[in-house]
Amino acid sequence: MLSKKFKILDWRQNIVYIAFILIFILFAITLNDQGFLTIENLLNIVRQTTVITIMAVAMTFVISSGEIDLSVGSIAALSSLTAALALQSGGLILGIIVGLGTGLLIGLINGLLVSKFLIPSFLVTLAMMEIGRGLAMWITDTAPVPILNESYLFLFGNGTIFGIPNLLIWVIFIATIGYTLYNKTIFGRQTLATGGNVNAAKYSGVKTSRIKLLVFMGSGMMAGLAGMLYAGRLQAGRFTFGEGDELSVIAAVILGGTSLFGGIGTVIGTVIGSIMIGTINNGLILMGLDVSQQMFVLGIILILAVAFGRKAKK
Amino acid sequence: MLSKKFKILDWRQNIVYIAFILIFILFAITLNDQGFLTIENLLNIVRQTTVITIMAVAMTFVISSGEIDLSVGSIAALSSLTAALALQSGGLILGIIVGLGTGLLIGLINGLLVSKFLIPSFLVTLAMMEIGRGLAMWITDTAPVPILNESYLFLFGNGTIFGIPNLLIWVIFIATIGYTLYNKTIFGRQTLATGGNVNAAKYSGVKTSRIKLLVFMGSGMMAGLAGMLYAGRLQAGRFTFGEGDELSVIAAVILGGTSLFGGIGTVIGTVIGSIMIGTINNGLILMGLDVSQQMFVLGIILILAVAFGRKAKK
Amino acid sequence: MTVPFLKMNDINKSFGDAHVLQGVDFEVQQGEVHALMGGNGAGKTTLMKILAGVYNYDSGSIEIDGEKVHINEPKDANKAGVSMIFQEFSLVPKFSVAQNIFLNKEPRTKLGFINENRMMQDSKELLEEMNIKLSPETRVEDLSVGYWQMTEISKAVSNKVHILVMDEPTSTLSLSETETLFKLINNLKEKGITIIYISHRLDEIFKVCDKITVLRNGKQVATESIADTDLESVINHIVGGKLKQEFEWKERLVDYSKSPLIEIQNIQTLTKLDNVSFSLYPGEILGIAGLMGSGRTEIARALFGMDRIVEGRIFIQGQEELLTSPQLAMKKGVALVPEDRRNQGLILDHSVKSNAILSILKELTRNGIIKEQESNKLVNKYVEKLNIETDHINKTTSLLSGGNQQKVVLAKWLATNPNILILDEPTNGVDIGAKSEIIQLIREIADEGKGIIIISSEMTQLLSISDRILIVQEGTVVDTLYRSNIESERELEHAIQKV
Amino acid sequence: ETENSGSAGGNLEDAEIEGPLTINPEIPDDSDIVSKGPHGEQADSAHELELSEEEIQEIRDGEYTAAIAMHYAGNDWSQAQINGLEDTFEELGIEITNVTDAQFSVEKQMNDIETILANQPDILVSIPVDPISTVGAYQLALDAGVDLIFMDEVPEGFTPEEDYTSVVSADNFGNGVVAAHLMAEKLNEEGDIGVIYHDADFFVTAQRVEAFEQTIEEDYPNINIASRDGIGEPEDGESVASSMLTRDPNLDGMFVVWDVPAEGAIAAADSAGHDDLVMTTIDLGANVGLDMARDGNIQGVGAQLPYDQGVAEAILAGYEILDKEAPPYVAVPALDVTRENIDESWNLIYNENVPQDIEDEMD
Ligand SMILES: Nc1ncnc2c1ncn2[C@@H]1O[C@H](COP(=O)(O)OP(=O)(O)OP(=O)(O)O)[C@@H](O)[C@H]1O
Ligand SMILES: Nc1ncnc2c1ncn2[C@@H]1O[C@H](COP(=O)(O)OP(=O)(O)OP(=O)(O)O)[C@@H](O)[C@H]1O
Ligand SMILES: [Mg+2]
Ligand SMILES: [Mg+2]
Repeated sequence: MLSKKFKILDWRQNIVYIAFILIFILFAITLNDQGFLTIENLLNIVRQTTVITIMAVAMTFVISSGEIDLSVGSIAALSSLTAALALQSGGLILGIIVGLGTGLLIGLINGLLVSKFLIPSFLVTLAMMEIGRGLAMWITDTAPVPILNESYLFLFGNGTIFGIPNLLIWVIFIATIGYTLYNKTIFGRQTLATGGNVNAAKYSGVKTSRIKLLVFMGSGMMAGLAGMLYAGRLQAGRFTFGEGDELSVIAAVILGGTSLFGGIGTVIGTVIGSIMIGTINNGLILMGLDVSQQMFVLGIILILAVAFGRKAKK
Repeated sequence: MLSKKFKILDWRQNIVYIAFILIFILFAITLNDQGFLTIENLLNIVRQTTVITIMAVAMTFVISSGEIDLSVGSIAALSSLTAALALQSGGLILGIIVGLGTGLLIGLINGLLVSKFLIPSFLVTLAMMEIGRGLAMWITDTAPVPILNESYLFLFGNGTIFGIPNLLIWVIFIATIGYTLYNKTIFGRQTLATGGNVNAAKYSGVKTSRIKLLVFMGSGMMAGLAGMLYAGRLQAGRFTFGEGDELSVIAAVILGGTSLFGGIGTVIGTVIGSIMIGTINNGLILMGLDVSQQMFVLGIILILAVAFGRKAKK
Repeated sequence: MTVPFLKMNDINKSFGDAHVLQGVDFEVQQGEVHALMGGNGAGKTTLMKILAGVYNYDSGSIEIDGEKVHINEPKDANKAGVSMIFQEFSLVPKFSVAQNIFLNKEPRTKLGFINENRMMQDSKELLEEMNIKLSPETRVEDLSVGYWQMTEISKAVSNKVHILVMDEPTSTLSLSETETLFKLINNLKEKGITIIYISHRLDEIFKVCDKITVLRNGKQVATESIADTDLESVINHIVGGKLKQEFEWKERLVDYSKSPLIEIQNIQTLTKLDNVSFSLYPGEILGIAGLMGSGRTEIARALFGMDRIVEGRIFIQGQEELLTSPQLAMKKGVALVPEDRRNQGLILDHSVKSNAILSILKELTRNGIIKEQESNKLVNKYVEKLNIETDHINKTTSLLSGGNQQKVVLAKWLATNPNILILDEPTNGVDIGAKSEIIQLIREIADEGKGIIIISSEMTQLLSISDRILIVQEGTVVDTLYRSNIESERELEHAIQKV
Repeated sequence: ETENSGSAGGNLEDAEIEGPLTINPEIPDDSDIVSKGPHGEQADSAHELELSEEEIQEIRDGEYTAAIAMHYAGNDWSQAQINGLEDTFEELGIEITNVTDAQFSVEKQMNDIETILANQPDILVSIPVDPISTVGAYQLALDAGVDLIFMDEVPEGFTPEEDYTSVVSADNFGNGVVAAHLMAEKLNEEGDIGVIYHDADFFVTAQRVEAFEQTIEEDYPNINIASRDGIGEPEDGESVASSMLTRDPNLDGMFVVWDVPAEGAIAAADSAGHDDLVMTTIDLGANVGLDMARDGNIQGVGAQLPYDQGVAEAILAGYEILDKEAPPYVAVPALDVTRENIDESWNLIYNENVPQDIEDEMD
């Protein structure tokens, strides 16, 4: 039984890579005429998955610590607006500070409520999801705020450096930091210990409530960055950004091989998980399917990918 | 440390009752002029929370067994349509069978994928959420299907018996069955055991994978019923029904005092949790708040209710 | 007399209404191995957890090396040089052995990153030094309780400490590992480290300890030098009187001409077992002895339908049976008390009652509804019979003391009234008084014509209860000894260890 | 069957061209179009658009491609519009590469358009989720050399001719006016009414409510708007209407901003026992039609004509291909629907016969 369990975990650590490669090859063959393999389209996939990937990297820490953050989509919306408003009045630097700061602040509140008041994070962040979205609607009365600042649009939008889209650079940057923190530092280790067995971590002197505070702050800040990237790409802040993202983000994390019950995870898996979902979405649109068909096929592929991986490993 | 944990569990078992009573009193006083306390309005609250409550009762079993079901909202949508279509072609009995059967079937598939293929339920049911919604959009090409069958509308819609709305009877019926199953039967005990420690449950002769199969079937069937109630109330099947309900349902369960990690739970708490959220929503609309303000205040009240309860118990 | 190195004065602690520690005074000299003894629920673990910063006392004071210390959190204890091997384990299951050993004290590279290589290297050395054959990369959740315990010990030992608390470190270890641990204890003692040693195995106390303090019902009742006391007086202090039952072996009559209750022929599993054959006769108590990792637990698991049997046959009362699941095994009258109470035996978040009736829900049901009255009666009966110390039967089992948790597991399986009862380390953590009663109880069950298989790492226990003993090595039965032919513990040890 | 229904299913090369292509000539042309274009333009009537047989042939020979990027495709309005587009494009021999549905999400619309561009269509017909946050997306399409035709709304800063061919709009303001007049008529021009508006910065729905309220206030002094509540999503219709009726049990009428939330409002009126509450709304969904046929709460509907809006857009695509001068702002008039004209209206709106259910209820 134990050894079986071990195999399953093992499988879950790897299946996402196999599944991703299979799906990619499948699309490359069937959708060649639809331009799937063009550089332009591959960059589309990267651009379209950037925000989810970035939030998912931070969410990997939250979930590894045994918690969950449902407020990320709302934070992204709110940050997109606060950043856009700050840009208008104070320029680039202020915009960046306010955008990230909004996320950080909400993350801090989430973290305090979870770690000091011991309220289950599902409730805290669900409530914060409502609060954040409510605030985002409120501050401009649901009106979008256009962004005209060229440097901002370059940095967080569709700018490129040596032909490489800045969004790609952002993903690589955040994923690298995330990977390093997760795998190479004490913080990562303690995050996993907190999620793996909170009592054991405490007995070993890990400040588990500080760890929880930090993971929520990280998640909030990355959601803030995600909102700024939304705003950069769409040249406006808007209260609807990121609606439903919480589920996509968590799906990417779980698909990547992180356990929803904490204690075990992988940042690279998360990144691949996110890009895989984005690739499927892209391929299905290219195929010319209706939204209904896209949803149906996406669901089937997700299940098949995971179920198949299981068989293959057996 | 352990004793702290004990208190938290204890607190979480009761807080929802206290919070509900406080909020109810608060609204009764401040919204008296807006008709909060009228029978009509109280019945409104019941009617508006019926579907969430029914799904949440079934979800209590799923979560108690250590799993999660994100597909309930989609199942409700799909069942509303299959039931409406079956009503048109085969009358009341067929409509009921098909509506419940749709839910049961999807629940069965969820359950098999989780218990036999050992795919994490978060992924399975997220994929099924897509599949179900996609199918619901597909079968009638997003067109709603009107329901004309009078007996159906009486049973699942706005009918009353001796002045008692049938929806209220449905809630009481399902909650009673749920409560009895959960607290008084082998199935309930084994569900909790499975979620509490799957290994120990197996060593005790509990067929944990059958339990998981059954809880998903139950959740699917109740989601099917929920879809039929949506359809009865709005006199049509529609693919948009139940969008986002998965989070409301899980929120009701967690708010009620069930642990997201399984093994501990309460059906009555779930019912109160659901009605509490409905009451807050109702009160905030009666107050005449904007949608944005409603969201904001709902979030704040949820956090305060739980945080306050914690202080009170300390 | 020198000033004590550790002084705990007038410690009081209550959990709700239960006054668990009532003015306990506890003094330990530097460099001594001090045994802390007492019945299940006496308060040993609670007292030590206060020292380790896990619990806070209600009143009292602690002095270390003549200075008053305030220990509110585990990290205060670390600072004061106190480290503890926890009875309920403080390991992260998904971490490797090395990651657990070095949790929160990971070696770092110059850049501040975790130095995995050094961590592995250090762990390997540490394990070798302690003579533990275990790869540091293994994930802890894949280990049996014995290795789990060894990891826990390595972790505590690797801390730079002045006081090391060991809460039942040997409860899941067999002889050779226990001996390794004793060597280690002597090494530490030479280095001047003070050790507080909790155990229910009295023979160990006399082997390694210098002094002994006994708690009874939350009060300190005796502190004596080992040299000045003897077994009988220690038992006296612990149980507050004489033992009702003795541990002596009593010859029992087993009719080996009857057809066996269960007959195992050449079974093989994917886990470890290879060509295992033996029979169990009505009324027989069959012991299984072997080293840690020899495959004793695997035999039990195979008979209980937990592991798939790939070859071989099993006959129960002459009928061939395929035991593919615990439910089937239970239907055929087989019950298993598993070795790991926390992972396999109990649902820790559930009450004593819920746990105790989990395996017999069917018998307690009328018209599909569980009969609460009858359940309560049954559970209360076992609480009394096994002397389970709990405020009430609805107390969450995680709040019971370790030994009392073990008794709940026993109660749960005794309640099923099985024909073939398999016990894997059944008295793990159970105090001396209860242990003797349990042995008596097992004898009574066997006397009814039922069959018992008992796996135990405690030689004394095996010898005192078994009619026959199987010797297991590397997944197969290498010898079968009749108890009446075994002269001494030494002889049995020899049989286990010979290659 | 109307003459513009296209030669569905036939082989394009051989299909007969049956006369010039216009929108359904039976659509009444007498009502004034009240709405103004994005740059304050006067509207041209969609009736004025026409492609001759020769022009159609020329377009067919060019083997052009087009894509449709909707803001949302999950309602009758969108489906009818897509149908109009698809039928007409088929007639014109224009192949449709993609039809996307942004599900009201600007970020998804951006993704959709990016993905569409991978297929390099000649024409993009689209309705922006929001005119401000989609500027970047449409700019990408412009940069890729795709010709743009809009429905209802134009991205901020886009100018006709330079950036896009034309925008075809329903007369949203006109629809609000129609709903107000119908309400007044059924209430005999007096009483208390409630308004359920869309609590979001959304041009189309805001115009309707504005038109409705302005018409009531200016033309009917004895009708009092006693209660106003907003919905965030169509699913909120029931709970918001219930609360409104709880707070204000004496309402005589209720205007709901579109048909889906109106269905919820019907259920609310039903459970509150308000059988005689007069409701008007915008757009003739199947369930609203059914309620009207039954002589339920819904007494009148101001309806858009989405099918022919689609036809008009496709014709404008032809204009662009032919380099024919196109009017920058084209409007399709509002239609007032009551129980009496439900059959004909359905035909005009959806280019289909009224569903059997509704037919049955009428008898
Ligand atoms: N967190 C807690 N809450 C309530 N009661 C507790 C808690 N921890 C321990 N107890 C109770 O305190 C008493 C002493 O427990 P403790 O674990 O100290 O006993 P022990 O001497 O270590 O016993 P054992 O030999 O069985 O390990 C027991 O009756 C136990 O039920
Ligand atoms: N040295 C080791 N390294 C890694 N895993 C091990 C090691 N020894 C045992 N295990 C694993 O632990 C599990 C069971 O342990 P073990 O073989 O010790 O049972 P056992 O023979 O019953 O032991 P015991 O004699 O303690 O009851 C098996 O899954 C086995 O693979
Ligand atoms: Mg203890
Ligand atoms: Mg063992």
